[in-house]
Amino acid sequence: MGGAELGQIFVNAVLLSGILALVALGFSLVWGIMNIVNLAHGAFIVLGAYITFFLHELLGVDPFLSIPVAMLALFTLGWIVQRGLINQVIKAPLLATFLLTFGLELLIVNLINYFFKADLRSVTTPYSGTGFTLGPVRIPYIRLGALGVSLVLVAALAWFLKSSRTGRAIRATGMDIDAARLTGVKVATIYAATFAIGAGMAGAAGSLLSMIVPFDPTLGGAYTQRAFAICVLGGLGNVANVVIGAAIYAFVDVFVGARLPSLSRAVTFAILVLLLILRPQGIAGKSV
Amino acid sequence: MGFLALLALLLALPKLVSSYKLLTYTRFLILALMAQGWNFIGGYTGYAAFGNVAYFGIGAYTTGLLMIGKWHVPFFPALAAGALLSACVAILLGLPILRLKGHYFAIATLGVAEALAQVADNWDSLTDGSTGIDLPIKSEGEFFYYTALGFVILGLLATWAFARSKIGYGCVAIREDQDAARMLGINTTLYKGIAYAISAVFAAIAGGITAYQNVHVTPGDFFKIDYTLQMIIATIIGGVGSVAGPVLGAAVYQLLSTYIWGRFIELHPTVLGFIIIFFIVFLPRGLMTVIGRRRKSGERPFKASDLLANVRAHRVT
Amino acid sequence: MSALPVPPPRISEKPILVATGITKKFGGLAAVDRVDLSILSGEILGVLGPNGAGKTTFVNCMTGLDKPTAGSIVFDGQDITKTPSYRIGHLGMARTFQVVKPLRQLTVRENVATGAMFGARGRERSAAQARAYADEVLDRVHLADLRDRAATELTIPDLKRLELAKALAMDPRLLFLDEVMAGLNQSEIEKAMELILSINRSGVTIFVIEHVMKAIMGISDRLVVLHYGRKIAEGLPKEIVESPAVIEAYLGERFAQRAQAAGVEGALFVPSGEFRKAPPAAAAQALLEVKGLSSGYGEVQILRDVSLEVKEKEIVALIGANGAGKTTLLWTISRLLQPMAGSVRFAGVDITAARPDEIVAAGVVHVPQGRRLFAGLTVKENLMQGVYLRRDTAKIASDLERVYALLPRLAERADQLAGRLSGGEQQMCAIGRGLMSRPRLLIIDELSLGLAPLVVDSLLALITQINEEGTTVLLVEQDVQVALEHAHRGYVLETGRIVQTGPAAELLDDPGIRQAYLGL
Amino acid sequence: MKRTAMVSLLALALALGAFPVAAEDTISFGAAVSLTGKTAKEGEYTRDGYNFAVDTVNAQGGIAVAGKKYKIAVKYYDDESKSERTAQLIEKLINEDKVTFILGPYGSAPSGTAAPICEKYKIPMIEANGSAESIFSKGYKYTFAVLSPAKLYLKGVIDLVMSRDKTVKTVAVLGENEPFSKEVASGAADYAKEKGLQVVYQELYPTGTQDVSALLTRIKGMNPDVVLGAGHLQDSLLIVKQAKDLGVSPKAMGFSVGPSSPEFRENLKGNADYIFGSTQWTEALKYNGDDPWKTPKGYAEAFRAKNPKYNVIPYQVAESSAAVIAFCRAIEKAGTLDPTKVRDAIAALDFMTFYGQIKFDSRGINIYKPMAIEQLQPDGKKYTVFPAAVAEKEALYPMPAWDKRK
Repeated sequence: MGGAELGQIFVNAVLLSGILALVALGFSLVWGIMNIVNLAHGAFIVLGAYITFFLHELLGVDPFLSIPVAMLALFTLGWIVQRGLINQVIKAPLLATFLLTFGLELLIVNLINYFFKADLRSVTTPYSGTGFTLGPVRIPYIRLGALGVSLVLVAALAWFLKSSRTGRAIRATGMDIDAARLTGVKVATIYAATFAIGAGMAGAAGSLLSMIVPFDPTLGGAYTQRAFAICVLGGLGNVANVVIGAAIYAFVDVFVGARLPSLSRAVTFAILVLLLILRPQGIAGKSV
Repeated sequence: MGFLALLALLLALPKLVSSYKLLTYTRFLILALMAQGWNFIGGYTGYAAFGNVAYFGIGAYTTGLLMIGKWHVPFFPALAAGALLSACVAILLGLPILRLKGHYFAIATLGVAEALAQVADNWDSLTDGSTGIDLPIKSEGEFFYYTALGFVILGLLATWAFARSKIGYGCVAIREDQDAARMLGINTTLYKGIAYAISAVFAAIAGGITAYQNVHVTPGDFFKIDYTLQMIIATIIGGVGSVAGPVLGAAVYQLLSTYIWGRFIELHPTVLGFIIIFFIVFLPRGLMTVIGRRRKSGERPFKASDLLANVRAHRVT
Repeated sequence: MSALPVPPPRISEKPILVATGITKKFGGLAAVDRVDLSILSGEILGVLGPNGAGKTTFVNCMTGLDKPTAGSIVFDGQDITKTPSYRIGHLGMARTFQVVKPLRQLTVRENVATGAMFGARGRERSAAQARAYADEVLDRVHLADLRDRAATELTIPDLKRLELAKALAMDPRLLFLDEVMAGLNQSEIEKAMELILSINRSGVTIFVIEHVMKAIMGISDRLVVLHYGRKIAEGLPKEIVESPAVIEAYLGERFAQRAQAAGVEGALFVPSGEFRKAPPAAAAQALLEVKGLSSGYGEVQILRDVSLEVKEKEIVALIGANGAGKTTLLWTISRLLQPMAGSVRFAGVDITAARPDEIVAAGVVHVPQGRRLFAGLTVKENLMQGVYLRRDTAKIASDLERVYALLPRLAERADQLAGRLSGGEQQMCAIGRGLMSRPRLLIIDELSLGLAPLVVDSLLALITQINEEGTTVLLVEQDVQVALEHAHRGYVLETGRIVQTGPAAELLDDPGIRQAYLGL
Repeated sequence: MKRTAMVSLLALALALGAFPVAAEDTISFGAAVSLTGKTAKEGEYTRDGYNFAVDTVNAQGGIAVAGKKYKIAVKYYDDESKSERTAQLIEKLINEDKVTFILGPYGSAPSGTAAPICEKYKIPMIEANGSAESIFSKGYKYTFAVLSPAKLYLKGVIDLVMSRDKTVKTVAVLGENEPFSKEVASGAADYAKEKGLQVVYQELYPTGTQDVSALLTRIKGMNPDVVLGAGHLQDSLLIVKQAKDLGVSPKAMGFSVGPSSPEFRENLKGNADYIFGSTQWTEALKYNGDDPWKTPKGYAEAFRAKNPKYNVIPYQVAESSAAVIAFCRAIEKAGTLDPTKVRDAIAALDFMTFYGQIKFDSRGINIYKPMAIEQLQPDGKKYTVFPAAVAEKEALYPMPAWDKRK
């Protein structure tokens, strides 16, 4: 690999890390706080992508401006889904919530398919694909913008969890649900808020992905898997871990992809499994 | 009596139905076989294995590759070889990954299955990669039906014996409390490994039969996560950790999916999603809790209100 | 090692187990610290020590569940320091767990049969024979009637018996019993003592950890005392009770002081007038009224028809053995548990149907057992979580200052993670978190648990101060003496019922209570 | 109670559904195409192509077999774009619906699954949408494909570029790891080498890849003259998008699948310009066949008249119609509905159609019909630019660099 190529690959990995961090952010929050592996996370991402697509296609809204709309819509949906459904089984064993969210994913994806068809869509703006060159390395504006949006949202969530009253209650509930109740936390509400924030972040990730990859209703599954892997790599517990996990995943994916594209997924998963065995608490996580 | 009648009906079935219907029944039996296998590790031992399709694929490829190529091994020895290889792989992989718990075990098994699928996809010299291999053609549908039926009956007997055996008790103890199990003198590593290997054998047999029946075997079709999910869903519908639950669940799943498939062509995944949600929310321990209750002394029969009680038990306020 | 003067013939001089220099560290903290211990073949060795002394960790090390950081264990001439835990059972050791670990979805008989299958003689038995043997064992522990029940449906005392039955079914030569009597009532304790003695007389060496003093004094051939992970005394029961070091460690500093003043014999009976409190004026309003409360977990009922009253500005002590239902009562008041029957009124308002957050909003603040801090939050964040429901943001800053003033250690550690605090600091933080909620009624569950006497004293002073400033307190304490000395009135809870109530001073002088809780 | 429940469940299962037998004087065909899922769109093209040909033949009185006229009917099932479903559905069509002949599914993977089933029951299948030669390498006697094989897909792009530019030296090929695309990729690479070009990059990526920037970055470093992509629509879109992102600007870019579909421009807008796409058929081609429509143009007009929603006719429609026409011709030639005899008649076919020559080699694959190349041009239209003899317009070459465009 030449230096220029290495530089470009490095930049690609950095740009990918940002998006993947956002993809995994909500997933990690829901898993860490509620101990739910939300397999419907990918479906939420897809919904975000469709919202951005239709706002752009029908109303001409700039895709970046549609991000708040997608977040709000998914936040609302997340709240409803949590209160109406997830909350009913939240104390059931692992397998139950796993399969419940799988059923939900099946349902949402199929409904999207039914209403919007399996056609591939992409959001193409006049600035799509444009960018600037830094030495031999090319940086596309959209990808850079996506990185920026991801970082802003990651930082915003970190701030929210750290410094707001609700954020603190979310963290407290994740650590000790009964003790949280004893400080007056309405756990059902906090769980709904947590899940809704997770869904909202998925919506934002979907908006960004719609500008970057052509998508159809089945886009999400691959990203749920990635989010899962990122959480394992980084460990649960805080926002920084998600960023670390996403960066590791992105660098492995991009570098393996450059050398062994046909085996990239196998290698990534092999590394993941190996890591699980050697460091079950994640690379960044601390053992408790 | 009911059981003998059912057995007679099952044995006579190929004479009673069209050969396509028979294919549907064979598929039900194959799903039952996979679910029976999953029940050992997921049901009795309590480890949420999400990668059992890997053994389905290994079974299919081993059976297939031995039957074609230079060896031309007959079907049953090839099937046995597939089952054996699967068991070995399960033990080798199981040693490290069975140390993981909960979600982490689930993702590790999922990861192993994905990685194996990719290996099959790229090992051109052995598997012919994504192109796939074609087995010898055998057109007698009864053969596959009876083979699958035989294995399912064997599976029922094996499950029944397992549940009453020391290994069964050991596995259940591991499911309930791993520390307690160790203190009771149970070699947890060994027993988890055994349960995992048994589940791999069942999946491999199912894979081998399916391969011979479908003829064309590709990584895309035989390493699909859908199979893993189907076996789990079937087990849950029937009743996790019960002898007949997986078979019952597979029957219901196959029946529902055939029915839904015919009635809601475009929306059948939605309906399937609803069914999964229904079972998880209202009947998390499966149909066996509805129909199997009276068999245990001291238990009251199932009431409709228990459906709501199941919800209340797991809700958070 | 202090040997028995004239050992009964069932006890041999040869130890069945020799532990040398056992140390177990968690993080930097040594839960067990260089303990040497021999268990003689045939004896019943009792182990004493306050909560957190490292007793359970020691048993975990002996049975392979925890690997000791240092030290060696020899069982019957064989080094088992590195033996995997499942092999321990095959060698002839078995244990019960303090926090019971039944195989929940199995029946009682299946639970016991599992032990019979994998224990020392498991190999000789087929699965069917093991089931048959399980029935024999169940007869022995008086659980035969319940053999077909699922373990989930048992009550706590039955679960303790099941724990014992599982261990017995393993045909052990050495049996570790970890608080099998906690939560049993008097007659049940007596039956349990008989049972343990009969097991021992059938040739099983027994290592028993027990809080019920009367029981452990009654059955042990020898006693060992652990404190902060160290072995501080070993000897005959009589010697141990008289040892000032033991009294100090186990019963608290004040006892030790008094013991020195009054001579060992009388120490435990000295009335300590200086700590007595007069009940507040009888006319005071009832702040909390509990009437006919029943409650429990799932199908298991723990509390039966409990009535209790806390008046404005009072400190009320709720005492009772482990497992008597004290925590269950508090959880039901805070609505972490749903009552099955009865009512709870607070400040004249019926709060039986309220949600936990509404209870907190009304001014009932519960400092739970084990502190239950948010380990990943800083001390300050923990305190601030206490103001979660408050809307008077202007006063929060001054309240935080007040808590820091009351508990200066918290101010020093404000930015540390709560999980890194010492036990005493954690309790301070938990109380501080409670105070930040501006309670009218502060409920504290096990204030002194696992804390050094000095720390307990300062916390008690704090409670008294808070109370004098106007906060009503409901105090649950394992240390009966401590609780009754600082309370105005007391309630005694036994197997889910209130069995006695009155002014704290009267209860303190009641010989029945002394006997039940101090075992003397 | 448990047993009773199981018995009743099975009895219920037994009672499920019985299908009507086809009416007299009708030849029943069966097809399992993807109407939902990943390839729903292509499956729809396939079905519409079959239906259009069937309606046309029926409108002209049907097929004459030994002096008797038969109408044709097609029974469809949806394989949900899952190839293992295809196997079950072909079994169902043959055993339960008792169809006489099979029309192929959409795609190489399901065609590969269907072939052994047809072989098992000795029912001839003519498929129009599975061009991987691996389907035909197993020695099956009952499967035929009217379309050109996968390895020829990108040959035209190489020929076209070399005819316009003698300085072309290097080619990069990237493909999806699935049977069809794998053959397209290796076929293209082999042909390029044969022509004296240097293949500087040749890699496969897994199906469902969401990011090819790693591959494109490597390609960029090698700066090839031509970039060829062998995948499906989604991959082609992704490659173009990310090529622009990364500034990969070869002189020509060509894809096996994608550019011929209207969604290609809908998704990429102006970025689709100058891209070459291979196609089995376009209406600009100049064949003169022995079938109801004679020429591509005639076919296109007739088809649009019946299916006004189609603006541009995808080649999948035409090749599917051609499969039906081939069947009709073979049945008439055989003079019987006996599957084995019809099979022999299919093997012996050699005739010209609006779709091109239909003739099968010994494996059952149509190697006699050439592929055509289309190009999307900046006027927003798509033109057939190769072979030169049938070109509508001259190809625009070279492709301007991304940042040199307006």
